[in-house]
Amino acid sequence: MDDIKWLQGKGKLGIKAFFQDILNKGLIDSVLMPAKNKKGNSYAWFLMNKDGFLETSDPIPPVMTIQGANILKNMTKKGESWSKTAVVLRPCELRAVIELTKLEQINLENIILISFDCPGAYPLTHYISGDQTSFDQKFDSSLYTASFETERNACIACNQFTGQGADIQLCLLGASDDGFMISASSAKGKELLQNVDGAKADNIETQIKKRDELMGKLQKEKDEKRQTILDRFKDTIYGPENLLNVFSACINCHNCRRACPICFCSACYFESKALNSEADNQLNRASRKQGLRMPPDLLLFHVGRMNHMSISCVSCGACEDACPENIPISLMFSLVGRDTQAVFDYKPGHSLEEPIPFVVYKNEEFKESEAHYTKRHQSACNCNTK
Amino acid sequence: MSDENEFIPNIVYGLCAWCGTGGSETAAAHHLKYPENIKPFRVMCTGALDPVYILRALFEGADGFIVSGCHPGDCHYDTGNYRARRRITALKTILGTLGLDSERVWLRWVGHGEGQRLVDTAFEFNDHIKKLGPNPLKSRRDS
Amino acid sequence: MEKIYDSQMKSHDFIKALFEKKIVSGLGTLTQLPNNKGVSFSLLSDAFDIQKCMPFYPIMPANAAIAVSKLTRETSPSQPVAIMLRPCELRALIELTKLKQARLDNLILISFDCSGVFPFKDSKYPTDTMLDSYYQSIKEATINNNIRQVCSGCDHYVPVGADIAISLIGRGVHETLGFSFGTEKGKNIQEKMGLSQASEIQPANLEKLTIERQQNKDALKQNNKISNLDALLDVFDTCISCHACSYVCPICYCKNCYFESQTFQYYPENYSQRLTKKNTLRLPIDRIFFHLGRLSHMGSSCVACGMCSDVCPVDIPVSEIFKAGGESIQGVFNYQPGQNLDAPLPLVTYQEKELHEMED
Amino acid sequence: MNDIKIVAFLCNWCTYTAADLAGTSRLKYEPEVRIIRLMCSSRIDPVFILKALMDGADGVLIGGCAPGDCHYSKGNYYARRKVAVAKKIAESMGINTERIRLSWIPASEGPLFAEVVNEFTEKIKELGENPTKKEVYL
Repeated sequence: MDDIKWLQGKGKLGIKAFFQDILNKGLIDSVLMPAKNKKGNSYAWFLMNKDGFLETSDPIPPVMTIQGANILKNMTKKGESWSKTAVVLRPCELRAVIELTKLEQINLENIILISFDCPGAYPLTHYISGDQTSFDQKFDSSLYTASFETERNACIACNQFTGQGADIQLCLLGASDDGFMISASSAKGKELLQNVDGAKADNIETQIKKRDELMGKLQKEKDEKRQTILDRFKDTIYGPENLLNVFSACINCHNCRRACPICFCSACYFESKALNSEADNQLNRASRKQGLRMPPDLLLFHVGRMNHMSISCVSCGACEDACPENIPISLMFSLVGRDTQAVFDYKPGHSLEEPIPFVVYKNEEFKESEAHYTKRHQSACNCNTK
Repeated sequence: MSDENEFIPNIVYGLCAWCGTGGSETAAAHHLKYPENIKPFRVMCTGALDPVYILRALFEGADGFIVSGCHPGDCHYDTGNYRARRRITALKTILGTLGLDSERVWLRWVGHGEGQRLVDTAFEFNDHIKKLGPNPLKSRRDS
Repeated sequence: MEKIYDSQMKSHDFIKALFEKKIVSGLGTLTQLPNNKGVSFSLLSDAFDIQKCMPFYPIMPANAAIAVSKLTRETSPSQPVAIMLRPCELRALIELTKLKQARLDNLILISFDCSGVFPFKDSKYPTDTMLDSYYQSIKEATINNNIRQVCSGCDHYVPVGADIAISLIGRGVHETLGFSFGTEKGKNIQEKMGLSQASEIQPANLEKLTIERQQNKDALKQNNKISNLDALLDVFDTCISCHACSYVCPICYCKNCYFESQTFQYYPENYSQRLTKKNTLRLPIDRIFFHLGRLSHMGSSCVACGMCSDVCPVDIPVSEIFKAGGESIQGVFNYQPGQNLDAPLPLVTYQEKELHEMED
Repeated sequence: MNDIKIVAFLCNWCTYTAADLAGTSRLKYEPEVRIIRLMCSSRIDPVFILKALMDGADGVLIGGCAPGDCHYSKGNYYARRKVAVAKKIAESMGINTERIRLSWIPASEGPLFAEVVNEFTEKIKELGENPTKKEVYL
């Protein structure tokens, strides 16, 4: 098989060596991946060419600072990348990239998407305020075993943890410290992989089998876990009372939308003049409701945003990381997303070919959303009175 | 006649400019009446009716919201009503998931000539909302 | 120094009187949310349960000036509306009015001397012990341990320019309130409330508190001093460019922020040129520049309300830095934000003979 | 040290014309300066200055008409205030304020323009390269 190779190397060093190798060989011009920041207490995104490859770079960081799709969007929104760039993304970031490509915010020309089996990530605030060395150790030691434990809601409830859909996948699950598999699934990826010297390990068949087995088991476990978590969460937010209780801590800072990769509008409806109104209008609202929370339209923002983007929500959890109030907003959107996506049988970030549900239609569908007209209404005949 | 404490719902009726509004014109020409607590408004096409408008109405005082536009295949802009159907499907799903009463939103196609159907729809929805009772969200000061 | 009158009213009586004597038809203040845990700034009508008003609660969920700007940006209310706000919120409101983002007609501004607020990230729902010790420190005119850093170093904690100022420090929030009526509007209300003949009370001695706060302020300034590029990079090292600081900032009112505009969305060739020059390029590009640029846009009006630090998801001391930066800009023009509605904003005015040290 | 770059924001009516005059008079001045023409020096925004410095410019020169001579009568007074803001921010954010210079150069003063540019270039050369140019953690 040409599209699967065995790369030798120890842990993250081995993965880094792979990137250095393809840079040095000129297979790519630059690579976009996270590296430690200056103080070393967090991570940041870096675009590096072969002379600028950072020692501290880390393709699989234990924390997601900025959603990678947002970075790639900045880079390619106005046109295709000038240099051949490999981008290393978590699976959720990859899904967001695919959604944004469909939404015409990212140009994938000249971009090679690389993803990996993701163990999860720490919540951003925990990581920054905690002891990074021990966090890093704990994280790195669980790269191959999927035994990583985190408190990050989006990662706990994640069931799409492989880099499926990327041009190149680093198959870490079930690998060992002396090497890992790397597979290509697209023409771009295969072309690149051809020129990589990977040992054709004799045991590759067994490795694939080992990974598949592990994956199958894990997938089932995680699917179930996601269902239980979301169902349990649904019980805590169901109905107006509970819902408003969850959002009582919200300060209307809209940071969830800023961190969200899918919310790409530069002028958001919920921040626009459309929601301004005259003072007396707001006073009327206040007297109708015996009080009006200011700034108003808090629930409208959240539920409205669900309408605009939950269909493409990739459950990356960037919203929750950015929330100063730690509202479980990522679970909320995952829950709503699960249902809306199921209705349209749509898997966000799964494939570039699958159209976004709101841009296609069929003549006969969703009859259940229509209220069926059966008979003339009795009052409609003698309607001279009210 | 009516009881003082009777609940008179506040209903918004979104009509597309071509069929929905046409239907209400036909109803008027036939001297048909619909309940006066139903407030119609016109959009150019049901496809232009972002579900956020519906949410805004529901959070700020409406007890129910109906949308009427051209029958499938009749849209003046070809596909606007299909889009509306998908959007409202998503909206109803979201409301259902959050426990916010998706039954307060109705979608029913009404053709230009179907004045009677429009009036029937209005009455039917009015009764339906009366049964459901007042929308709890409209009086929440923290929404 | 305005005279302080003893009103014989506690805070809820006062709010009730405002409505009952038809002085106002609406009130904006902090209120308890229906879940009885959180508070929010709310606009109230007379039908509201006044027991739920908590004007002096030590949490600032949003700078009230933003709420007032939202309320009055299009038109001013046709009936009088009272707004109870903290001194920093009042200053922000006055700045916003000068920036034509709020109208003060028909608004009655009620403020009070402020003992600071808790950082809401850690103490969103403060415990009773915390609250008790906070109220105690108001009574004793001391600085509470739990309040935000930027609050403990705030020396503008006595309101200036409010129609009605309530004096709390040294008296306590559960006692009867002392009012001073600074403006024409305020004096009218004094009459309507029947307080023209009320007895005067001695103002509390705030000298010691002010000195303590100034010391804190100097210490804060010293601790957050940025002396060179390395220090600058260190401070903003964890910044994730979420721009939350600008969204909650009362002074940053622009709907479409310049730093989020097309100007700073670069063409791919720009990235490739930068990469050729530097070999390593941290993204997003304008992360630190955003903070410098934002400071240049709003620094002259920065009221140091501390919201930016409160919302920062990676705990950068934004407001401590901006407070110092803002004050240095304000110092050049001898401008005090939010103190005087008639003083023009520094960048829309000039003097012919000034700032010669800037020329070469 | 050949790599120095100075960004100059010059007002159309005075300093830009002076630069023109310096050219037509065949005066030589240091070639490190890159000129951006503004209709009036008050068009300068502190943001421009800071952006240039953060993106690796070694110095920023702002040139306009002398006080009282502004084509728009008072633009340069505003410019002075804006430059003051930029300098103060640079100061509080740990950027060397000497990299920012505001000079009034009237239209007829070609030699003065050359002199200012030479002097400023000299100064910047003394200060050395702007550290932001090579800083990867920016």
